[in-house]
Amino acid sequence: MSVQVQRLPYGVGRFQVGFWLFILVLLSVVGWGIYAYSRQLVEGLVVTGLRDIGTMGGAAWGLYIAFDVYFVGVSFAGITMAALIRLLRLEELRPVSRMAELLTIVALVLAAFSVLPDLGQPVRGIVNLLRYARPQSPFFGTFTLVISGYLFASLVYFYLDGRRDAALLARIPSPLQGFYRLWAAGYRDTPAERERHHRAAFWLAIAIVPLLVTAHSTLGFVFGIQSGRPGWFSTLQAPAFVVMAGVSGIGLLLVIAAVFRHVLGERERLHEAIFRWLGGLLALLVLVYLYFTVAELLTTTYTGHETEVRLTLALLTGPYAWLFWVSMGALVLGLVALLLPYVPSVVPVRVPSFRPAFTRAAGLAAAGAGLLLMIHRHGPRLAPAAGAGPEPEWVGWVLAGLAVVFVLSWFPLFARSVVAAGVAGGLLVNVAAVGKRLLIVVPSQTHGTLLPYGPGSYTPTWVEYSVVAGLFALGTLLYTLFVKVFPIMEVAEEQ
Amino acid sequence: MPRYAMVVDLDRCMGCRACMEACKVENNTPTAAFWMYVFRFEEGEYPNTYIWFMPRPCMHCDNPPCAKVCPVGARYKREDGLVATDWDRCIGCRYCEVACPYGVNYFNWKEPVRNYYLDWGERDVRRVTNGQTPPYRNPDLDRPYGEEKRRVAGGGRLKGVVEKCTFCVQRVEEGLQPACVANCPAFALHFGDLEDPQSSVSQVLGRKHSWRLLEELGTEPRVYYVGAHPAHPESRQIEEVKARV
Amino acid sequence: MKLTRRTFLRTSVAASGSLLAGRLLFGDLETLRAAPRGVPGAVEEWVPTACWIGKQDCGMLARRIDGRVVKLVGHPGHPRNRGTLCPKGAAQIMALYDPNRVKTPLIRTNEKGVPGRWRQATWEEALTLVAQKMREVRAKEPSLLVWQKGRSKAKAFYDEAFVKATGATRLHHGAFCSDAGYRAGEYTVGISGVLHPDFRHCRYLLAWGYNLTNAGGNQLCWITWPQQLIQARERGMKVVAVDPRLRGTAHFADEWLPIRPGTDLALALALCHELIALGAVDREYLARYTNAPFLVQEDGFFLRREGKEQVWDLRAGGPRPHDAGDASPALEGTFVADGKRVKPAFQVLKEHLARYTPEWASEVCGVPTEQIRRVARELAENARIGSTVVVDGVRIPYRPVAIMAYHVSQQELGFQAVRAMLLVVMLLGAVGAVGGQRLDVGPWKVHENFEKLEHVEIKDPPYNVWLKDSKFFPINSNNSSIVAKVMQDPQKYGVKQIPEMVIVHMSNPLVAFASTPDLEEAYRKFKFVVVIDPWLSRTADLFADVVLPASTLEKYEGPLAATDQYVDAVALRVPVMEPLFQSRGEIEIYLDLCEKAGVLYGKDGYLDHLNEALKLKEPYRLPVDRKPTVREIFDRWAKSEGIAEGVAYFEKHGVKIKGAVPATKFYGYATDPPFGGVRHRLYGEALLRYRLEMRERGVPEIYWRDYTPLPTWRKPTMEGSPPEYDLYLVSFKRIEHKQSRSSQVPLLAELARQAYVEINPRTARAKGIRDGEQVWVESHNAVTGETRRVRAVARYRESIRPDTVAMPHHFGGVARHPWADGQGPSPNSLFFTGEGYVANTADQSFHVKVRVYK
Amino acid sequence: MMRAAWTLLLVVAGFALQAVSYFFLAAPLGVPTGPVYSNPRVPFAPAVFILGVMLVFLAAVVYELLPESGGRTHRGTG
Repeated sequence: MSVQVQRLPYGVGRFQVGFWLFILVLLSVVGWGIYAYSRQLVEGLVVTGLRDIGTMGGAAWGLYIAFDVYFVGVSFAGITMAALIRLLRLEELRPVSRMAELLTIVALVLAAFSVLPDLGQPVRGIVNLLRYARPQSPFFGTFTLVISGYLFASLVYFYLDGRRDAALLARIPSPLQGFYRLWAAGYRDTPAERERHHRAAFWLAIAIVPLLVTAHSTLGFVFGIQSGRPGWFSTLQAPAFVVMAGVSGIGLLLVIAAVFRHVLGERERLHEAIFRWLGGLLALLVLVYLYFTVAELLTTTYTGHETEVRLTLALLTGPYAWLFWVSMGALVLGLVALLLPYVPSVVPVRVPSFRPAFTRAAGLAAAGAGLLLMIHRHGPRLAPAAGAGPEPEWVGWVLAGLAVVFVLSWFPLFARSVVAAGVAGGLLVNVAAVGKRLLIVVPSQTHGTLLPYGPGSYTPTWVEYSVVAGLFALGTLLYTLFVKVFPIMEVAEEQ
Repeated sequence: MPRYAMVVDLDRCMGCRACMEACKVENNTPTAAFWMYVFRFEEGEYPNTYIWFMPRPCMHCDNPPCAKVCPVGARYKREDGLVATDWDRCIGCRYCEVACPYGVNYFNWKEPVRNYYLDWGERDVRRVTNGQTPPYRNPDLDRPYGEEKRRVAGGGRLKGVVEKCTFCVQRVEEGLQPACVANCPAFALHFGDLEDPQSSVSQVLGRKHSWRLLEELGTEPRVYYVGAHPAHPESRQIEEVKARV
Repeated sequence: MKLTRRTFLRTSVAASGSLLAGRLLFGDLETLRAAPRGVPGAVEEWVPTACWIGKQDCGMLARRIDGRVVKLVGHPGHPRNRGTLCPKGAAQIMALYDPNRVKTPLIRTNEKGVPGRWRQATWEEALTLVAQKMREVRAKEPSLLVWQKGRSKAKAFYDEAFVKATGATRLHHGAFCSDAGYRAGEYTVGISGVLHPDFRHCRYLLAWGYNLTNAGGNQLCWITWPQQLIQARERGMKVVAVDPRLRGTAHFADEWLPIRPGTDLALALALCHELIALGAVDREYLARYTNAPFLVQEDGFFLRREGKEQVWDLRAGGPRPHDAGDASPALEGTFVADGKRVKPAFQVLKEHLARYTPEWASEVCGVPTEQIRRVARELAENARIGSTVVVDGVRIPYRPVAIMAYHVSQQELGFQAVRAMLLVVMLLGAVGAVGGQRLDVGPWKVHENFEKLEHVEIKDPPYNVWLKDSKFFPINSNNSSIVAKVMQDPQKYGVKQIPEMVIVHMSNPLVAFASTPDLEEAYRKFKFVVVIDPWLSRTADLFADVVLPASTLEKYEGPLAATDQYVDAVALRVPVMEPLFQSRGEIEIYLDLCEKAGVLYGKDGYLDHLNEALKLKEPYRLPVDRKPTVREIFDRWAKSEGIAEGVAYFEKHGVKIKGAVPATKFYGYATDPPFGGVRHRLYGEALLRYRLEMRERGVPEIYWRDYTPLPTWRKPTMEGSPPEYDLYLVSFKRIEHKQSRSSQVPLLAELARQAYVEINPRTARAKGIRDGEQVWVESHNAVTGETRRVRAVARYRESIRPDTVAMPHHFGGVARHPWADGQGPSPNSLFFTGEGYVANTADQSFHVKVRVYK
Repeated sequence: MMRAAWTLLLVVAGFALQAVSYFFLAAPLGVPTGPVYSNPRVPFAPAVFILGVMLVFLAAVVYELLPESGGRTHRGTG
């Protein structure tokens, strides 16, 4: 135990300038989010783009609920991966186990926090749920199982799983020694203890898997059992929620793993096999999700029920088409990116272009401009507004096309590097995940009214964007800070 | 226990929207909240067109999706059939609103006292209104109702809670008709006890063929329509009210 | 321990925090036990009064808690509304408290023609200023003072006493309403009104431009007619809508005749043609109660002997005076009398109608021939000519067919169009019959205009400002837009002096009357403008020198007619609370104003005229040397009317029901003598006389061409606009608003916020206009070539003729109100006035050719 | 053995609490036909349910942390 060991592993306890700058940026974003939320507390939800369904032609649920669903979805991956690693004894994946667990906990905290701003009476929300919550309401499950039970289970798992490392770290003198000792709670890494931990963790993992399916299904049921909302009322809702949860969570896990591989320089421990394995699983889930999407679209359009068709048209060709196709495009592109490393090297993966650098720069600019334009064109007016001029919709589509070219231009790299492919795939499927969450929550309200109120519209306001950005920053902050106080990977045997 | 229901005679409805205004004044609902809304529909093509009107209060369903999904029991069904909203308990999650297929729920997006159309805080106005907002504030709405003694009457009570048509619980408990029914200039609205064969609702239902809105969803509405037909995809809404907060 | 401010704050925050948490967590289940929170000891009162916003003054009850009105509901005992209110009435509570009302008298401090800057003044100062101006103007010539009303809710106090006491020139809104129809009714059958049915018995109704679900109809406002119509429908009455735009009658119409705007005359003539062809003619009625048997000479005038019109007695085989009781007059044939060829007027009519076939009308009106024939056939069948029925023990002819027509009369050919409609029901003998045609509410009462309009003496210039008895408009409905034309060019119309001062009483001419640019020019010419209004109207904002704040429901006003046509009743507006702000009731304003202007007391003073106008009997006549309170005047009036409790009766009950109108007073046939002893004018001989006289005086043809003894079709002037002006513009009313005076009431503005143009999707698509898009509407004056345009939102409607567009006329009226901002234009700024756009009776036309483009 | 017993007890108690709370303490299930369906039969029944869920998972902590009944001290001197 020499100098090397004196330092805590994986950058724990080392705070450079860059780190503080990063924290500062995150804190300011969180602060901005809190400011935005304070505006909402003072003024009421009128500062959001949400409005009543019906005569107001609005959506009662929007960005907050969409991101709540997204965060809950992300949380899926972590604990599932940890459980799978445990149950299937996937030893080579052990290094990402804790990353995944932490992702679950952070995502669940964010999920809880993103429901709060959606409530008109947040204080009552906490108290009255404890006092009065009714089992009959699908929210009961979300509230008890997802937010409380699931979070608690993850914390327990995380705590137990970290005891060994805590015990190891407690031996090294550092300001955090006391904290590690507390965590370790007497753990000494004896074979008996190890055995006991394995047994406990095994049963815990087994208990968590059904809870997790139930919890995500419950969230699906929040939407799926509403017979009065075309687009929601579907048996597929719950399974699709589970699958999409996996897609977004594993995607994010891939990105996080790649970040640590780069930042911590742990190319050895976070080896390519991990990315190949996760990438493969992600590709599989994406395929299943695409299958669900096709099945659902077929069912709704085939039966031809007027309201379902109206809603589907709004998705495919109407005001939400840009979001729908961007999401689907991201999903498919992500899938292709993930599969590229498997293409035999004899097949040249090359997209004809003038010069990659130029194409990429142009593509990046186009993608950004395209997205802004789409939001600008479609955002404020999801329904036709009075006195609208001619719409340069094709401009938006051309820009979206350029964005595709941008992604395509990276394909040769993806074919070479499974990590790059994993990052690209992970990011793309998360873009798709956010898009799909919005598409589940919003259109059924604005375009799915069964009485002929006419199409409604919903455009998030700066308050909603700010609160969501603040939540993301908060999550990143929690994650980053934790990484600085506890090793994000299991401490290797030799250490 | 009476079994209250409303019957809307579409053969009589003139689409004047007086019921909407009577409701707004009686229940002090804030800007852009229409507990009662009247659709005006146009169907067909020139010159074979048809125009008709359909009032839409809360349906006070016997199988109310809103009450089922309410996480805290703020939305509940009373023994007499009224679906009530306890604004003292509502947490403002708007689940009732997304669950309701009829679009009858209205959330208080703003502090209600700042959402009554005009600035009533002016000195000259306060002198006559004793600072009441809105100036026509109905004192009956402050009382608790029902054997359960819950505060369910009126609108614009609190920021961040959901409100909707109460069938004018404050009037019904006094033996009066809901404000929209009492005011209908065309006598197109009926309200009463289905258990009582002499009530106007029973009489009208006995005389004319009736239907209910979105009956196929199994919500079992307590609002019956006689005359005309349910709106269908060809029913284009005209002169719609595009009020937003 | 020293308690610093900081620690104090901290502890108190913590304490209240834990208190709050404690209450939330461990407080009682508030939902199970909520404390009653009513207002114990509050004084609750119900004040009966009358609605203020519309024309029929529906009965209202105001619920008052501790002196504060919290709700207005319909008066259950009022015959006109039976406990209900229209949206305007229900929403009026908000208008009452509106903090944007004019609160104090205002005196202008900047130049006119631009939005005003105002100085708040006391009543004393404002009234003194107005009175002084009145004195100055009256010293020159009393008629140079104009009293312009919109709607007058207490005719005796305003139209009669004030106008007479001051000698002012009275202008009203009739020429923008339906006065052409009133003149046609008065001239033709002697009843002041346009057309409505005896709903209790009617079985077939031609709803001719009847905006049933949105607007009033003849004489009354909205609630009464719909209630009677619904009862009639449930009894089985059939309704045929005649309208370029179906919206109004739609839901209650069995059939729709989508008529081209401005061609109502042609359709009515074709219906007459068909009825005669079908033999559906009530010969007995025509022979006994109309001038149909009068012998007409070849020059168009009646054959007279010793000044008496002659009929051809079939029994005697020669002409006899029309009032010879035993004559058996011929309706058809050609005879020779006194060496002249003569024909009964009916024969002339028959020949006149020969060319107006359904095929011809189909071309003109754009309605299928077959539909016209069918309607005529159904009219004939349903009229049951010859049948009688016993009502109230009296046997009365039963003709259950009628026409409902009102504002449709305001078109270039309006006077003759309504006369032609009357001819339809006259041929069927339905006028004054059970289930048949009525024109006024309450008893059948012959109006003085029946004689007056027959004996107009056309005078030489100079004329007064509205051209009374002029060579331009012998029959004259007093059109404020014509006044505007005259004020711009008095020489042209032979007017010497134009008025200098105007008192605008509850009116907003700039927006509510047609041809806004003309009205603006006219108001520029007034030296002094006083506006009495609860809100700052556009007229006031641009041109008033003084604005006097009127109260709305917080005043005594009346007496108000309360009949629903069957029940006779009278009502009073009773203040529901103390006047808000510094507003005052108009009667009070006039009393003070007259006092200051020196026209209140003594003979010919305001009080003296009031005694006459209110028909006060001794001992209730007002002393003319003392200013009474308004309440006292009404107390005297009520007692004079035989109501012992005086005004207290109305303060308690609101309305006095006098009882049902008996059949013998209600049905023209059943009065004694029938129809008030007059012969209805099938043939308008005087109209011919005016025509010839006007020609002789060198008046251009455009003024005299519609003075024809029988309604005669010609193309409306607007058809002369170039073909690119391919659409007709009509304006219409929505139920949410009353004229231009309610668009600022937030509850109503919320329902109907903005001006728009209804356009048929086929037309719109051909022009590349999408639903909800902003478009220009540009009108063209076929006489002067002038064009005007406004911008509004296009709205698709299938139930409007593809060659017609329509705009609601409620918007753009009130200045500086948060809810009146950005409401868009009134179509009145697109209509023209003057030659080609007014009827021969000076009535305003609300038709113009327009083009619509992006 | 004590440890296993405690663990089992916690799991059983947790599930029992959940079941009892869900079916007997919270608001009744079924088509809401009266105010009864809007109120929990016992206040804070949902909190009891959550407690039940937590107890189940707490069992794992107990299982791992509770000393063996043999009485070996687990808090060593380091």
